[in-house]
Formats: sequence, structure tokens, C-alpha cells
Amino acid sequence: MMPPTTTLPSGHTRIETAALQGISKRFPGVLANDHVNFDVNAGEIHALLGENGAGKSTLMKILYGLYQPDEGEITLNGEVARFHSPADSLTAGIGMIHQHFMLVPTLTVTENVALGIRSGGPLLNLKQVRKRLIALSDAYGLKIDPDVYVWQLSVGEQQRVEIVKALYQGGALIILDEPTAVLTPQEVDELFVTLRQMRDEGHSLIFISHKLYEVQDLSDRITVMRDGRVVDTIANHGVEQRTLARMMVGRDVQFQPDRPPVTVGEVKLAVRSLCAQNDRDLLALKEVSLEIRAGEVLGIAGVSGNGQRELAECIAGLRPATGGEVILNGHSILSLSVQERLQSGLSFVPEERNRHGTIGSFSVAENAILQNNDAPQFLNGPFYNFEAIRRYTVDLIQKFNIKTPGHETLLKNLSGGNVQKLILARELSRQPVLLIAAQPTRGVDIGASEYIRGVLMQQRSSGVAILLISEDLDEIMALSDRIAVMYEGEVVGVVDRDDADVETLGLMMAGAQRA
Amino acid sequence: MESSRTLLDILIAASGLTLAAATPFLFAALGELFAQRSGVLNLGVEGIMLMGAFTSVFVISDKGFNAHPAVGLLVAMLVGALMGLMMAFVSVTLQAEQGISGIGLTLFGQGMSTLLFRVLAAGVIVAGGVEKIDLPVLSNLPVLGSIFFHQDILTYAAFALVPISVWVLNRTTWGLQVRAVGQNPQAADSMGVNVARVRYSAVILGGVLAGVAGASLSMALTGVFQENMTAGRGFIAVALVYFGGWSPWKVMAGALLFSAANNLQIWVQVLDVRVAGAAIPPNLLIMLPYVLTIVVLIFARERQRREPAALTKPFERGEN
Amino acid sequence: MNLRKSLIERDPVAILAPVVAVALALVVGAGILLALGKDPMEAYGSMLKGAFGDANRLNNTITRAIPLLLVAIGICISFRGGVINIGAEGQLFIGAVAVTAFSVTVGGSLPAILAVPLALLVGFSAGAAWGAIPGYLKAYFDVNEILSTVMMNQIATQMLLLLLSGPLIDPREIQLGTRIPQSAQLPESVWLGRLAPPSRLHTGVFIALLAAVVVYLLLWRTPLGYRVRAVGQNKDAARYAGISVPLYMVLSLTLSGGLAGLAGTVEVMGVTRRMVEGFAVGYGFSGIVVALFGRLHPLGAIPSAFFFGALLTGAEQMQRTIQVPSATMIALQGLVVIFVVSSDVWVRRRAVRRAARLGSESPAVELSMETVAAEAK
Amino acid sequence: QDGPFRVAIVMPSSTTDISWSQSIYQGLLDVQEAMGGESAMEIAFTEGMFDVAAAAETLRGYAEDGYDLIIAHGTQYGTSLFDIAPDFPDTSFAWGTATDTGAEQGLSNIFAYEASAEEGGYVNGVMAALMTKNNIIGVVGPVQAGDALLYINGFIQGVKATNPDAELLVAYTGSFSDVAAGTDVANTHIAAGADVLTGTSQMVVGAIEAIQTEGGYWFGTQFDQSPQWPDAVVASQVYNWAPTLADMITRIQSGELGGVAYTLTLENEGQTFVFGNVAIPANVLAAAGEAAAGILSGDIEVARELPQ
Ligand SMILES: Nc1ncnc2c1ncn2[C@@H]1O[C@H](COP(=O)(O)OP(=O)(O)OP(=O)(O)O)[C@@H](O)[C@H]1O
Ligand SMILES: Nc1ncnc2c1ncn2[C@@H]1O[C@H](COP(=O)(O)OP(=O)(O)OP(=O)(O)O)[C@@H](O)[C@H]1O
Ligand SMILES: [Mg+2]
Ligand SMILES: [Mg+2]
Repeated sequence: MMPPTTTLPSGHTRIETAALQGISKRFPGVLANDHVNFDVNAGEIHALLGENGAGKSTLMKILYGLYQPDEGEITLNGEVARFHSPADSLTAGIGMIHQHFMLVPTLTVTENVALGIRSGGPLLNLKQVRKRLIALSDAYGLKIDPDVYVWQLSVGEQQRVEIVKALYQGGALIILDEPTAVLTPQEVDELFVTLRQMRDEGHSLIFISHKLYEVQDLSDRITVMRDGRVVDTIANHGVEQRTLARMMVGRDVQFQPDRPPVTVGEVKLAVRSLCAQNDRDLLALKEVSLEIRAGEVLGIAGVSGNGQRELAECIAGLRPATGGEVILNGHSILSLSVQERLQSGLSFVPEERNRHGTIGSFSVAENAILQNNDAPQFLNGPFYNFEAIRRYTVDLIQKFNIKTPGHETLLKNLSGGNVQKLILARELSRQPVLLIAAQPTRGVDIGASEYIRGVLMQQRSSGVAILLISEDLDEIMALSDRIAVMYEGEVVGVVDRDDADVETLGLMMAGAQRA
Repeated sequence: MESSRTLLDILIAASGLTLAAATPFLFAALGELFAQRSGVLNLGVEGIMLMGAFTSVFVISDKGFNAHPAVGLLVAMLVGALMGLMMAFVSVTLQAEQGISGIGLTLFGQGMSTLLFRVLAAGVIVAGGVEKIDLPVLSNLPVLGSIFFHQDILTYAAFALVPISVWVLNRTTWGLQVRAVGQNPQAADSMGVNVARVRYSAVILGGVLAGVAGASLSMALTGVFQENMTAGRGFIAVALVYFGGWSPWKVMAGALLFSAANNLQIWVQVLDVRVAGAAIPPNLLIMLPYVLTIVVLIFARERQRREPAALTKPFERGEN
Repeated sequence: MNLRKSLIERDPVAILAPVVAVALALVVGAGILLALGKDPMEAYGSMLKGAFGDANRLNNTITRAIPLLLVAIGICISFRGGVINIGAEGQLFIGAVAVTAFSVTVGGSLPAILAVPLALLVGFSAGAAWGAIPGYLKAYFDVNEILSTVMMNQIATQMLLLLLSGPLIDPREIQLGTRIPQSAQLPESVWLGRLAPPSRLHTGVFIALLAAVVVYLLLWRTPLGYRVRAVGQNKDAARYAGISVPLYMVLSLTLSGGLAGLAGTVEVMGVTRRMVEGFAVGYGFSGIVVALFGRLHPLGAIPSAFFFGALLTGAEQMQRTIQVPSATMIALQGLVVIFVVSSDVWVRRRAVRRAARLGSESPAVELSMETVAAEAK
Repeated sequence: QDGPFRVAIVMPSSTTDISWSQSIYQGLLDVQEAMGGESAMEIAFTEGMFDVAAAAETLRGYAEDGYDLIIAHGTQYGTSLFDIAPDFPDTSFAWGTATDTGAEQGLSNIFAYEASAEEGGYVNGVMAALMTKNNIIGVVGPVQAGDALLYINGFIQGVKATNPDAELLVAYTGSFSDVAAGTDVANTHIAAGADVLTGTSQMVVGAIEAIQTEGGYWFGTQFDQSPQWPDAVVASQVYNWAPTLADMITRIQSGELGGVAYTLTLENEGQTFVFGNVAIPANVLAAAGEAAAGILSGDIEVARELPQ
């Protein structure tokens, strides 16, 4: 029996039901999917939850034709479908927005979209693509400049490009793998409007996120995975976050970290009228001034691209300042090299953990000594003392509960959450005066996030000055003592946490209000 | 005698020679540009050029089949395509380290071309060359006419290929796919682009053009084939792709600069230019084009690096 | 360290794969030989005999491997440091020329105990300086090193000719008016002693082996090597960790050039004992292949260099005894290179499948610090 | 002594290079024929030995295989040869271009040979000076050294002595083998007005082709290049190795294994002239004959080096 088919506004035929049945997928050492059943219907948003490494992305990559399942099958509208590559699934009307964006930075937005067109003939008709792209983005309220290069876009804009691309290709079923991990609250809201609109038109949507309230807010059904298996699939009628977290982690999760009262000490970091340029040589920091005291967390809120990254990099010495002053522990550090800053008590958890924070092809142990690679404690004469390095690393692994087969494992084989824990472990073990933590829990599952936030609070208690940069306002609110909002390279206001409310912060982040 | 040679005459002659000499570089470098834009570094250009140089001259010479030069060119293209296919198979399908497989291909091409030359031709082959063609009207232009429009057809073709390459890269679906696959094959793959097919085609096209480059060196520029006659020009062509920052126009500029510098140093020798009365040692002058190429790069620094991000990186689905 | 990955756990097929690849290349080569009307068995027999036939030939094979090994070790450093050094050829020439200049001027007046180490130092330094130039240009002027090293090879070749036909020419050549571009013979005080005459095996073999071990230790057991590799693997992370990326780029090309220079030095002091036109042509390129065959590992380069040494000496014997054009051997070498490098992937995929089957962690494709440390024990 | 006389030779370029290597290979073939073919004389060769270390191994290999005469046809092989020769006192070796037979080191089994290329160069120069219509002559040189330099120096003296007004353009390619570089230099000479060219080493084939296409003349050296370019090659000063080789073999057969240094000159017919199809005016031929006679008689002295 074929269900009646209708055509979606984006041009494709609805996919009434897509089902994954008995899917198993094995990777070296792990059973990523273990006889998983999952289905999604037209006009539905089905959320997929699970800790890092639970097998969500793997399952979706199978549906998208990127991986072949070891067992099980995919059915579309009851008929068995075999996807050998994304070309097959795209033809069947399935689109995917990946956890890591699948865009070509050196191409324009229009060209990126045109790349997915497989029936266009040998000559490009960019004009036509551009026209339809504008029409689509208008229809779904997605603001996009079709002529700029993707490398010029903020992550939020890239996200929109991904969605338009999926719509353009006529995706009747669209998979969104952690689409909100890199978005600002406003952007998340806008995204949800679009997604709801798509659902209402009859698209099938699969939504993956680590943020429970998003799942709660958006989805019609929720499937929770743990260790490659489906724990349960439930309808979203008043499910509590607590219940979901329990299903995911298998224990109770504490959402708000303990914040014991701390008496703040002297000023550890003072930033005065700091100016700097971004990668495109535009002024990105305009006379920024800040102070952080020992035992204090200063949260920087702001939409990404408003100078937070440049601020962190300037303090860490990765970006030259064009003016101003940075004083760490009483000493001006702007003229110091990165090395010297590290030695004078600076620790930095960078925003892009794989690009800046670690070396994927090095082992966990090698990554653990990244900045201390010539510390006497790891040396035996001119040579490394591997035993000392091993002890040190194993110690970090145990203390910070890092899940890894061993200290010799290559870092790239660790999950994002565990990479993050390793970075944090490394940075904290260097006993910093100042810790800069940029997006410390982005893309990290709730179990690990809980842990990381707890560790930050411990550090606060022990007198470390912490500069927390996050786009997650909840995180900022939960951890900070004071909150500075950045907008277009300026600090538009600093408020005490107890006086802050999300509303006002949001307005300040949008540049509509100053404190 | 000296007086009959004006500076203008020399400039005109030098410019014409420069264009002709740049031809093989241009073909090979444009071909390599396509391969590299798709993410494959083909260091086998030297070997392919040699095979193209030999086979084309052989079939058109009386030691071979006395074929029309067009046939020679076609054979060179075919041989280039086959060797390009070999490179593509090894580097795309087998995902072998591109640096080594390219050097392997170069060795193979050097060996095979010499071997075939020894067995089939037993001694230097004289091709008779490719006629220069005066373009109607244009060749009568003063100065410009004799520089630009008194060349052989391959030279015209090589320079025409520059805007064509730009057009192909920017205006065709395949060109877009080549650019995407060289930058972010994962993304291209996830959009349904067949990464392997695009890379195969780009590398094969590169092979075809390297074959033509060899043919232009042997049939047109020198009119002969002798063992190992490319003498490292294939590697220079690869270097020119880096020089040109993967842009056809700048690659052309590089090929012209290199050839012009080389021609300049020959003129300095020929005219016996002296410094403070002393002759300049020829070896010093011969270094000139190489030194100049580096120096130009020092001063003409690009702000934005355009190197294809996936260059030399094999693509395997599922690797993030 | 613990010997977790013992040899028993190793896949014997993986070790055999290159051998099979070479065999396959030889089968294709046999086709070529048959087409030439030669008996492939006889040809390969003479090749084997030429490379390993007796002690003398074996020693010559080793002698051949010495410069290849030194170049390859240097290539390991630069490639590990993320710098593609195609310029070993030129660096080797410059090292050899410098040591020749040193030897024919002051080397003769020094006792061997002083002259030899000084000569080695001079050769190393000259190669290093020649390598430092593209390194510096890359680090501070963003000049692509593939381009600059290719160009500098040509410059070095002309430099060599210039010096050999001018300042460094053998005075006898001027006397006789023959003007052959070659230097005078090096004074005996800088000769590297022959170990097993009549073969030309010389003490340079110890220098090369020592260099391999030293570079291995340097790369995997010292902070300096750690930083070189960190810069090679992830420049952003290296910068973040306070490592001076430009400095280490220059350093890896400098060391790489130094070792190539040392290759030329050892060759001139041990084998030719004078600089001549046509000296060690092509060793720079072969050295790159040797390094890549040895998995960019200084110790892996040792068997790899030996293999190539054997291929070269065997090839010459083959040409001599069965009179095939030397080009046959070059084509054959190309095939061997292509086949062996192709077999790599197959081995890697097999390793992944095996790992999946055995349920162990996914295999380390790149060598990391401790796995290498364990292997070395 | 049964069996054929066995000669082995190692050379840097190929037996078909129509210059240095092919000339001696031809000489060997001539001697072989004179001696009665392959049954009387066996020739083994290894070509393309630009790598000195490889050549050394090959030379030793031939010695071990018991060849009677082993020729190292390249100066660069000398050092290796002096290493090997003492180990095979019953084998005879020859090398060139060189003048050193190792007598100083107490060696007695080495012959040396060289060519006075400047003599033939001079004669070629005389003819070139008379054949040019534009009064411009170009020289395509490989590297400013060795045999090539001798030839070019002789050529220049010949031109200057005959036609002091003629303009001489000299340029080097920096390589013995880079054919296209030879073409580039020739084309530049032609663009500068030259209608007669000469040049040496295996890379000149492109240059000859260029001047033939242009309708000009070429003077060759080392080997006869007229069969390939009948319209351009006026004369080639050819190295005739046969007498030298024959003499060596005779000596070896009488037990004298070395110690003689040969020089190929016009006088000993080590250098001869071969003419092609190009019609040569009588006065040119006469002048060439006079020049050759002058060199033979010593009236003309050709310097190996040009005055600075
Ligand atoms: N290509 C691969 N090769 C080897 N192992 C893999 C591969 N992809 C995933 N895995 C493993 O499979 C398991 C599931 O991974 P998957 O990416 O599906 O998790 P996830 O639920 O998406 O996690 P996250 O929340 O971090 O995105 C993990 O243990 C992971 O290490
Ligand atoms: N080729 C691979 N080999 C081994 N493991 C892999 C491979 N690709 C992915 N993985 C593993 O799959 C898991 C999920 O990968 P994914 O790319 O989704 O990253 P992640 O854990 O979500 O981290 P992040 O989002 O911060 O990048 C990780 O555990 C990662 O280590
Ligand atoms: Mg995932
Ligand atoms: Mg994730």
C-alpha cells in the first residue's frame, strides 16, 4: 500500500515514514549502533538524545548513506532503500546538516548550494541558483547574502546556509546533527521558527542536541540512546528534563553546579583599553577594559564574532594588540611571548579544541605535555622520561575521569567531551593564576558538562581568576560572578550576576541596550 | 654590425622567443593546476612530458609513421591520459602517498621514454617541427604582430587555454566540483559529488596537458627528441603552480616571467654584457631565472593563501 | 616502555606486502625484458648477484646506501616538521662543494683527527645554510618551499659548475689546459677510511647509522623533536603552546639541509675523494623516496636505504651483464616505487579490519612518541 | 690466448648521442671490423653512467669479469679507476680525456687519452668565418670547461684569424644534455642575426634543428651530424678513435698494458673532417686546408686558452 503522496513547497515528495530497522554498526573497538530501531514521520520533529559517543551521528550517517550498516535495513514509505552514498539519499529526498559543517569555505554561498545540484548540465547557471536561493531564504526567514564567501560567514550564518542548501536540494527529510551547538540564543530561536515551519509543511525532521530544554521545546517525539542502543522512544508530552537526563546518563544529573560563596582576592587580570584587529584586518576590539580578581568568574556574553575570540587570543599572546594594556598578576604582559605568558600563570582552554588545543595525531600523553614539553619533571638529562610522562598523564586521566583506552591512544580517537576534559586537566594542572575558558562545554554531553562546570567552580574556590567566554547564556548565568556583554568589539556593560536577567542580557548582546 | 641591432629589435625578438619558450611550461602547469585544485599533487609531470615528447615526435617522424603533426599531438594526449589515469588510480583509488607515487611515475616515464627511444628509434629523432602560423591581419601589426602573432599553433593554444581554464573552473559544474573537492572533499561528498570521479578526471586532464607539453617541447619548440630532454621542466611546471597561487592567470605570469628571465640571461651572454669590463660567468647568468622566480615571490606576497586545503590528502568517506 | 605491541601481535602479511609489491613490479618488468628479447630470470639473477653476490658486492650496496640514508634522515626531519624539502639534491651538492673547498685549502695542513671532524662540520653547515634559506623564506616571507627548493636545486647545480670550472678546478687541469670541471684530489687527511677493500665501503657508514639514531632520539625523545613534530602536525596548536612556529620551520629545513650536506660530504670524503661534474646526481631525489619508504622514520630509513642501494647496484650489474639499456632499470625502479607505495594502503586497511576483528583500539597510523619508544626496545 | 679480445667501456651518455659517447663507440666498432668481427673482438658497454659511484662499480665488475681492456670514457671516472687498477695488474685500463697514466703512483696498466679539440675547432672556425653572410656567428656551449671549452676556444681563434670583422656570439646552456636549452640559445643567436652556428655536447641537437629550419649553417664536432641535418651541417670535426684504440690493443697484445698518453690531433688523424651535402665554396675548402696544414706544420699555433 503506497500512502498518498503530496509535494512539499520545496519541491520534493513527502516521505511519510522513514525507518531504520535493526541497525548495527561496528567500529574498531566499539559497537556504535547495536540493533537500533528508529523512525520518523512526515510533519514530525523527532529528537535524538544521548551522551557523547552514544551512536547518534553514526546512526544518522547510515541513514544519509555515508556509512553502510553491518546489519539492518532502511525503509522509506515501507520500501527497502539502499543508500551507497549521499548521492543516493539525496535523490531519495534526505538531507543532512552535519555536526561539522559541510561547506566549502573558498566558495560563495551560491556556489556551495550549486554544488549539490546534480541535474544542472555541464554549465553552471549561478544566476538561476541565486534567484531560487533568495526566494527560499525569504520564504523561511533565513537571512543570507548569496554572494559572500563562506569563510566570511559567522557560524550562525553558515548554519543558515546549510539549511537553505538542504531545502534547495529538496530535502523532504532533514537530519540536523547538533545544529544549535554553535548558535546564539537568538539564532536558536530563529532556527526553531524555521524548523517548525518546515514541520508544518510536512517535512520530516530529525533533531540531535545535548540541550534538553531545546529538545523539550521543539520535538514531537524523543529517542534516547546510550552505548549504541536505544533506551526508549517517548512522545514529548510534558517530559521532564530530569527524566531525560536520567535516561541518557543512567543516573541523576545536577544541572546547576554548586557555587559556594568565595571571598574575592586582589585583581589578577586587568585589561585596559585593549585594541586589536581580526583576521580580516578590521578593528575587532575597541578599547576593551576589564578586571578579574582571584576567586572570581567573569563571564563574557555575546553573539559570536563580537570580539570575544580576539580578546582571548590577545591575552594569550596569539594575536597582537594594536593598543592598550594587559596586566597579569601585576605585570604587563603584552610584550611577552606566548611561552612567557604561559609561565607567568596563564592557562587557556581555546574555543576550537581540535584546531588550537590539541594535536590529533599525537597521543594523549603527548597532548598532556603540550606547553610543558621541556619541563624538567619530564626530562632525564636531554631525553624524555617516558615513565614520568606516563605517570603524569595517567594521573590526569584518573583525576579528570577522561575516557580513553590508554595514554598512548591517539588524541583524534577521543570523543569531543573527553578531548575537552583533557585540555581542562592539562590547563588546570599547570596551576594557573588566570584561566581563560572559551566555550568550555560546547558540543559536550550533559554528563561531561556537569563535570566540567563543577571543576571550574572548584578552581574558583581555590582562588583562580576565571575568564569564561560562552554563547550559552545559561552557562554564563550559572557560573559567573559578574557578566560582561560584548557587542561589536566593545564591552557594552558589566553587570553583577545577581542583578542580571536573560532578557536584558539578550538585548545588550543585540546592541539594543547598554548597562 | 652592432649598430644594426636596436634595442627595440632585441625586445621584439626576445618577447617572441619568450612566448614560445613559455608554451610547454604553460601546458604542463595548467594541467597540474587542475590536478592540484582537485586535491592531487602530481609530481609525475616530468615523466608524462617525456612520454608525450617521445611518442609525438616518433609517430610523425620517418622512423615512425610519418604521421601528420596533429596525429602526433593526439598520441601524446592519449599517452598523457593513460599516465594520468595511472596516477589517479594510485593516488585516488589506492590512496598512496602522492609525493612518492609521482616520483615513481616520473622515473617510469623517464625510463620508458628512453627505452622506447633506444629500441624504436635508435638515435636522435628529427621531427621537422611545427610551422609557425602568421595570424591574418594581426601578424602585420607593428611590433605586436611579430611578438604575438608569429607563433606556432601550440603557442596560441597554450595561451588560449588560460582564459579557458578560468572559465572552466568558474563557470562549469565540473569546475565547481573540482574546486570543492580540492578544498573540502567531505563536504562535496556529502552533497552527492563523486569525489573520486572528479579527481580522476582532473588528474587525467592534467596528464593530457602534460603530454601536450611534452609534444610542444619536442615537436614544436625543438623539433627533435633526445633522451631526458625535459631536463627538469616538469618539476619547474609544478613549482609554477605554487608560484601562481593556483590561479591560471598568475601561473601564466609565472611561466612568462621564468621564460623571460631565461631569455634575458641568454641575451646577456650573447651580447657579451660586461660588468666593469669583466665577463659575467655564464653559470651565474643561468641561475638568474631561478633566483628571480624566488625573489618575485618574496615581494609579491599573497595575503590570502589559496592552497587547496585538501591537496595531497586522500579522501576516504567517514574520516572526519 | 611496555612492549604491548609485540612482534607476535604484528601482522606478518603487513611485513610481506612490500616484498610482494616488489615482486609484482618485477613481474611487470619481466614483461618489458621479454619484449626486449632478454631472459628475465637471467636478468634478475644478475641483479641479485650484483647487489648481494659476494661480500664485496654487498659492501658496495651498503656504500650506495650511505648517502641515501643521510639524505633520507634529513627528509624525515623536514617532512615531520611539515616542510616539504625537495631541495636535498642542491643541499647535497653544496655540502660536497664546501667540504672540497675546505679540504683542498686548509684540510691538508691539519692532522686527520682534526681534519675529518672539521670537514664533516663544514659540509653539514654548508648544507644547513643552503636549507635554511628556503626555510627562512617560508617562515618569514611565506614563499612556498616546494617552489624555492626546486629552484635552489638548479641554482646549486650551476653553482657547482661555476666553482668546479673556476675557483675550485684542479690546478693540474689548468696546467694541462684541459679544463675538466673537477677539483683536485682531497688531501689524505680528510679521507674516510675504507673498511673492506677492494669494496669502497668506508667509515661513513658509521656516521650515517649514528645520524639515524641521533635523529630518531632527537625527534622522539627530546623537547626539540617534540616541537618540530608539533609544528608539523598542527601549527595552530603549536603556536598556542608557545612554540615559535617560524623558528622551528627554519630549524627543520636547516637540519634537513645539513644532513643532505653531510651526505654529499661523506660521499666525497669516502668514495670519490674529489668533486667531479656528475657527482651524486639524483641522490637527493632518491633520498626522498627512501625516507617515505621508511615511513618518515630515521630508523625505518635504514632498511629502506639498503633496499634502494641494492636496487641501484643490482641494476648496474644487470645492465653490464645482459646489456639492457640502463633506461630499463629506471623504468623498473619507477614501477617498484609505485607498486610498493600502493601496497601501503592495502596494508593499512587490513590493519583496520584486523583491529576491528580483534576488538582492540584503532591502530595508530602515525607513529606517536611512546609507540615508537616501545618499538625501539 | 684463445677467444676474442675483450673490451669493455663505461660512458656517461648513450651510444647514440651523436657526440662524445657515440664517437668512441663507433671507433670500437671500426676496430672490431678491422680485426675480423665479433669472433676477434668482443665489445661490452655500459652507457648513461653519469653517476660516478655507479660507474666505479661497473668498472670493477668488468675487471672481475676478466676483460682485457676496460675503458673509462670520462674524466670524472679517473679517481675510481686509480683505485681499481692496482687490484687488477693484468688488466689494461684506459681513460680520457686525461693525460695521467698513473705512472707517478707506480701504475703501469693505464692508458690515457685526450683530444686537442682546439685544433679541429680552429679549422671549423676558419670555414664558419667565410660561410657567414651576416657576419655573425653563434656558439652554443654546454659548460665553460673541458673539451667543450677547448673546441670553442679553437673555433674563436679560427674565426678571428680569418674574418676579424665577424661578430662572435657565445652563450652557454649550463648543461651537457638539456636539448631545449640548446634550442633557446640557438634561437637567440638567430634572433640576434647569426646565420652560422656551432656547438658541442649531446644537447646541441635542438640547436642544429633550429639553424636548419632557419636556413643557416652548422659546424659540428665529435661526431658526424650531417645525416640528420643534411641541409645545415657544413662540416663536422670528427673524433676518430680507431687508430688510438687499435694501437692500444696492439700494445696490450704484446704485453704492454699501459703507460701511454694519447692525444687525438689532426696530425695523427685522431681528428678528421666529414662533409655533408652542403655545397662548400672552393675558397672555403682551400682556407680550411691551409689552416689544417698550418696546424700540422706548426705555422699556426692554436692556444688552448684565450687571452683574457
Ligand atoms: N569513523 C569512525 N571510526 C571509528 N569509530 C567511530 C567512527 N565514528 C564513530 N566512531 C565511534 O562510534 C561511537 C559512536 O559515535 P557517534 O559519533 O555516533 O556518537 P555521537 O552519539 O554522535 O556522539 P556526540 O554526541 O559526541 O556527537 C563512538 O564510540 C565513536 O568513537
Ligand atoms: N575516523 C575516526 N576514527 C576514530 N574515531 C572517530 C573517527 N571519526 C570520528 N570518531 C569518533 O566519533 C565520535 C564522534 O565524533 P564527532 O565528529 O561527532 O565528534 P564529537 O565527539 O561530537 O566532538 P566534537 O563535536 O567536539 O567535534 C568521537 O568519539 C570521535 O572520536
Ligand atoms: Mg555526533
Ligand atoms: Mg558532538
